[in-house]
Order: sequence, then C-alpha cells, then structure tokens
Amino acid sequence: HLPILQWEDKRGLAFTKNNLSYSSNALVIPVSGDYYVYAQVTFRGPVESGHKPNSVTEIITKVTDSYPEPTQLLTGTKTLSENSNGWFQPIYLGAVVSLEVGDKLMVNVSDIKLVDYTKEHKTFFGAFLL
Amino acid sequence: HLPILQWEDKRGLAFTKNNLSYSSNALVIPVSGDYYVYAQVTFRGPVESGHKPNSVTEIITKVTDSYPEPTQLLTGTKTLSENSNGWFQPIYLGAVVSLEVGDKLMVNVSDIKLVDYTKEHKTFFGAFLL
Amino acid sequence: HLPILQWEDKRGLAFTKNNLSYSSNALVIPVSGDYYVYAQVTFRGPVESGHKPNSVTEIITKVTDSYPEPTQLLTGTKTLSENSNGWFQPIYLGAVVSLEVGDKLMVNVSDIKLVDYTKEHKTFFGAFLL
Amino acid sequence: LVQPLLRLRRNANKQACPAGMNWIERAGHCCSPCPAGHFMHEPCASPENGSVCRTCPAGTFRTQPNTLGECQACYECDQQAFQSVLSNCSATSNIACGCEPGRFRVCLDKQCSEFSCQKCQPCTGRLIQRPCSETEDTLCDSSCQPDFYKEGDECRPCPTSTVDTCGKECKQVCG
Amino acid sequence: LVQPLLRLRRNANKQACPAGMNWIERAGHCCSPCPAGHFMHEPCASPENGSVCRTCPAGTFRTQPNTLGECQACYECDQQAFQSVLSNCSATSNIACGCEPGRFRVCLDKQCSEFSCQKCQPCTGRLIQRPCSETEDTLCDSSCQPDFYKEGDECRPCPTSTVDTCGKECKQVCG
Repeated sequence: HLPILQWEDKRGLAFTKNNLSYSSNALVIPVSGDYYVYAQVTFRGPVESGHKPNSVTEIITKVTDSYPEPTQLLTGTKTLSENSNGWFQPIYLGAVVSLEVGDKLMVNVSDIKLVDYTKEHKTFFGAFLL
Repeated sequence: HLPILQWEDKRGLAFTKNNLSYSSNALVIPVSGDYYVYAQVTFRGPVESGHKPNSVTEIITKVTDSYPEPTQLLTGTKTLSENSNGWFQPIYLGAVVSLEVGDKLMVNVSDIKLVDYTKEHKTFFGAFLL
Repeated sequence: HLPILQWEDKRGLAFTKNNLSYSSNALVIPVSGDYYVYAQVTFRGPVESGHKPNSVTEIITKVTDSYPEPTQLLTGTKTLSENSNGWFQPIYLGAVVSLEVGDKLMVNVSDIKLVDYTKEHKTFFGAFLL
Repeated sequence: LVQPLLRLRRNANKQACPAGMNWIERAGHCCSPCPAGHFMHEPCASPENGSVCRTCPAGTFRTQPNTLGECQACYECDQQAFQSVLSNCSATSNIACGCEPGRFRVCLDKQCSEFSCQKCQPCTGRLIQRPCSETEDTLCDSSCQPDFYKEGDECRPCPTSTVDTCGKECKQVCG
Repeated sequence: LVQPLLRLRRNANKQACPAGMNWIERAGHCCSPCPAGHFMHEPCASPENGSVCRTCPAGTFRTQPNTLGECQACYECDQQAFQSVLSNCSATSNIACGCEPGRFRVCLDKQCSEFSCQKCQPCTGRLIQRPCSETEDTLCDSSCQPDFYKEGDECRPCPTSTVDTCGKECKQVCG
C-alpha cells in the first residue's frame, strides 16, 4: 500500500476534541455516524534530479475491524507537467462518509518525499460529525 | 447548457438520507435551509488524439421551479497545459448555499468524455444541511 | 503582508447570518467555537505580458486583538507551468479552526491583479459554526 | 496537523471478540462475519446464531469475509481511453481492465492503477522481434524485412518496376 | 461572495480595555497579556491581577506579548530540498531556514517564503568574480584561469605533455 502520513495533533492549530482521537497515524472514530472528512496535502519537488515523478496522489483511506483490507474513501490524483526547477501544488479532498465506531481514517500519498511538511497551514487533515 | 453528470446513489460509498433524494441526475432538497454543497470531478485525457481540449470546467447548478433558468452556484475551471500522453486532475468545489425545498442540484461539466467515472472515490457529489 | 481581498456580502448568493458579520474586508466571529472555514479563489492571467508570475498563492488569515500579528490558518500555493497565452485555475481551501469571539478572518492572495473577481460562483469565501 | 472535532457521547466499551468474530457496535456483542461476496444485512441476534447475510447486489463486491453493512462498488473500465474488460466484476472480485487489441498499457503511476492504452507500433517493413503485449509495445527488428531496403531509419518496399529512384542501398537489396 | 452562517446567541458586549490590556471573552473583563515566548493558560482573576502564563512548549513559539490560549507551531526546514537550519525555533522566534553549503536560494514566490536550493556553479577553469552566497549563484569571470585556455565557452587546462591536440588558442596560452 501507499505510504501513510504522520500528523501532529496537539501543537499550534492542531487539536482533537469530543473523543475523536489520533493514534498511530489514524483518526479513530468514537461513534458511528456521517462525518465530513477532509485533507489537503501540498506536494513539492523536484527532490533529487533523477527521480522525476509524473504524478502525485493523495488518498483518504478507512481501516475497519470488519474488513481485512483498507477502503479508499477519497482520492485526488494529478499528473505533473511542471518543469525541472521548483514546483509545488496542493490537493484538497473533502466529502461526507458513513463511519462506524472504531473505524480508522488515514491519509496515504504516492511519495512521502514529495510532501511539504514544513508549515502546518499547507498540509492538514480533519473530520467532524454532521 | 453544459452536459449534466449522472450519479449512483445507492451502491458502495453512496447513500442518501433524511429525505435528501436523488432523481433524474439531481439532488432534491427536502427542506429549505443552508446547505454545504460539494463535488469533485476527476478529469483525464487525452481521449482521441484529435480532440485536444485546452480547459476543463465543473459547475454545481441549481434548478428551481421559481425561475426558468438554472443558477450557477459554484464553478471550478482550469486550463490544461498537459502534454500529449495521459494527463488527469481533480477539481473540488464546496460552499454554503441557501436552498429552498424542491430545489434541484446538479453537476455540469465542460466535456463528459473527459470525466473519469471509473472509481467512486475519484468523482463524487454531496450536500448536508447546517 | 500580502494584499487582502474585498468581498460582497449581500448581493446574489452572498449572505451573512446569525451575527457573523462582514466589515473592512473581514468576517468577524461573534462567538468562540470551532468553525469550518473555506475559500476558493480563481486565478487567471497573463495580465500584462511582461509580468509572468511563476506561482499563485491564497491564504486564509486570522487577525485577533490578542496577538499583534496575523496568523496564517490555511494556505494553497501552486506554481504555474502555463504557457504564455491565457490560463486560469482555482485554489480551494477548507478546514476546521478554533476561533475566539472578535477574531477576524481574511483572504490574502499573492497578486490581486491575477484574481478573477468577475463571477460570484468562481471566487467565494465563507465559514460556519460546527 | 490534525483537527478533528466532534460533539458526542462516549463510545460503548468494546470487548475483544473470539478469533474469527467481529464486535458489532449496533448489536453490542460479537458476530461471525458474512462470507466473501456477501454483506451483513442484520447482525446475529446473539454470538451463537449466524448473522443475516445477503449477496452483494449487482455492481458491487466483497473479496473477503466481513461484517460490513454494504458491498464495495465495482470499478468500471475506461472505454474512452481504449480500455477493455479482462474479467467482469463478480460478487467476490472487482472488475479487471486491460487494453483493447492493438494497444498496450502505459502506466501513469507507480502501481499502474492508472494507465492509458497506447497504439502498438506497426514495424512496417521490419521483422517483429517481440510482438505487442498487454504491458509492452511491439519490439521491431532493426534490420528490414526481405524485399525492403533501408532509407534513413525507415524500411521501404523494393520498387516493383525498375525505377531510377532506386539508390545505392535499394539496388544492393532489391538488385 | 461571502457565505458565513452561524447559529448562536448574541455576544457579550466588549468594553474597550485600557492600553496594554486585552478583552478576555471567557473572563468577561480585561487582562494584561503574557510576554512573548508564553501563552495565556488562565486569564487573570480580575484586571488588577496577572494572568496565568506558561512558556510555549517545545516546537512552538510566540514572538509577541499575547492573550492567546496556545503558541504557534514552528515551521521546519525542507531537508529534502537541501535547506539547512540558520537558527533553531525558540520560544520567542520561528525557525529560520537557508541552503546547505554549496547551494543558493532560488525564490519561488515574491516574498521568497518558498525557495529551492540550487547547486552553485563551479567556474571550472575560471577565476571567481563573486563567490556563491546564500542568495546568489557564483559569478564566474569570463576569462580563463592561468594555465587554462579557452575552447568555445569552456576553459580547458593546458595539456601537461606537448600533445599535438593543442590548437591555436591552446598554443597561445600554454606556449
């Protein structure tokens, strides 16, 4: 599977509330219901000159005890037509999904080396109950 | 007008609830109020080599009995600078709009042939009452 | 700091409700709580041939009496690989942020001349309490 | 940065289920999962009885035993992009897509979950070293077929009538 | 187009606070701010007493006096893009990033808040007019170093042994 992003859940703008907790790279759903789930990842490159990716992908995935495989909930994928020197771009995803208590939400990306993790307002992930 | 996308409202991740119903390509609003309406369309190409579009557009429109013409609520439009072989990219739209009972919400696109309809987590459409 | 966008808050699709007011280019938060804040800016160019920007940026910022500097809440920034003749593209941002009564929310952009302000469904800004 | 937020009551505590059974929140006890190709329409009344399982409706599937309330929607093959169906979606397996005859896969990401179908090159006037396959273009032989002569990097058929445009190379091959 | 919406009671009216004090909604009165490098853990019990201030936890900072409930998260330097730390994040200042030695900044936006670190050019065989700096590439002298001769726009070292490949230019310089 694609690499999973790690998140900061306490410092600066980050917070968790009302029992929605964050552990081992996932948001853990405390009660079944419909949630608006969203995430933005800012990708940037090139990292090493050799490695010229032709696309970037961000996927919000659900892992649940009731099924042995992760389910892809939302996917944002884009080809890169950028030139060689610096490029960067965000992918934002958001939608309502039905979740069960104990479900875990994670964000996978095509290539962790291309993720801009340097500023909290450029790459973020969250969910709220409707 | 621009072609209207058709949606699946029952299978897989799709669902309708609280009387928000889907019929003839539109979400039908069951009660007046403010809704957060959103949609993502993943576009991909080229389809036939001859037909090289230079932009893609996604519009969330409202149709209402009280007015003979559809109203454009949200528009995402982007030029394509991609090279000839395969390109793909998503456009996400979302905002709060005031709707009346019976209003219909639809998604129009510049070119249906460029829409990636193959995976439910890449192209989606929804709304929830605030 | 980056230029601040001005908004229309009454005409057409625009509205303010429940004491969330708009004054001097900012949304003013009437009560402390967690809000889903969002904005889309459609950028387009080239404006003057000479001035070829290599990127566009949209930032949702918070200004508060309790701190002399604005805080960047959400940032969408993208390099431009578009060719010389006309290009356009949207940047959408949205997330949950904790706000205090009296906080002001604004949208800054890298270059006001590149903002497509002509249609209300292409560039918009809003927030709602959870 | 994680910013989840929720206004809700504490969740019921979840006991560990015996192997092969899943905790069902709605029922408040463990149930055995439904087999692949099915979803759990109703949880078991008690851990001893079976759950009410239903076959995945057309257009959906589950490859594994599960206690989920719905099946996954099948993908579709991208006809616009000259994809073809290798195997249809069934209750227990997703659709598998390939390329129409005469085309091969050009992967657009590392896992090749996204691919376009490009025309196989024809190797006009050359022998085929390796025919076009699902995943690779035809590999043309560098030398020309019999009765073809080389001009630049193209292979041209020998002229039928003795025409004066037959250059050195052409004469050598076509005589 | 502005579309804010909110379902809430009217907000308590805010008196103007004396200079150097901020209105604290939660407390319903004015308090003096916490110093830079701190955040306000608890508001003052009344305008006369001080607020309960705490130092910003590691990885966060505040450059100014404030009455905020948390500190700002420090940025990080983009190691993947060959950035280096000029000064670490402290309780009162954000991290400052530059480029690793042998690289210079290429601004990607007007304020240069985003920049990539590109390799300085080596000026092989030339004198250096201006060395590579944090913000500018090396400026090479147009003429060649001693014992180097010009070939096209390159400077080549004079051949050690008298080899016949030494053209006009080479002979002139290397003799």
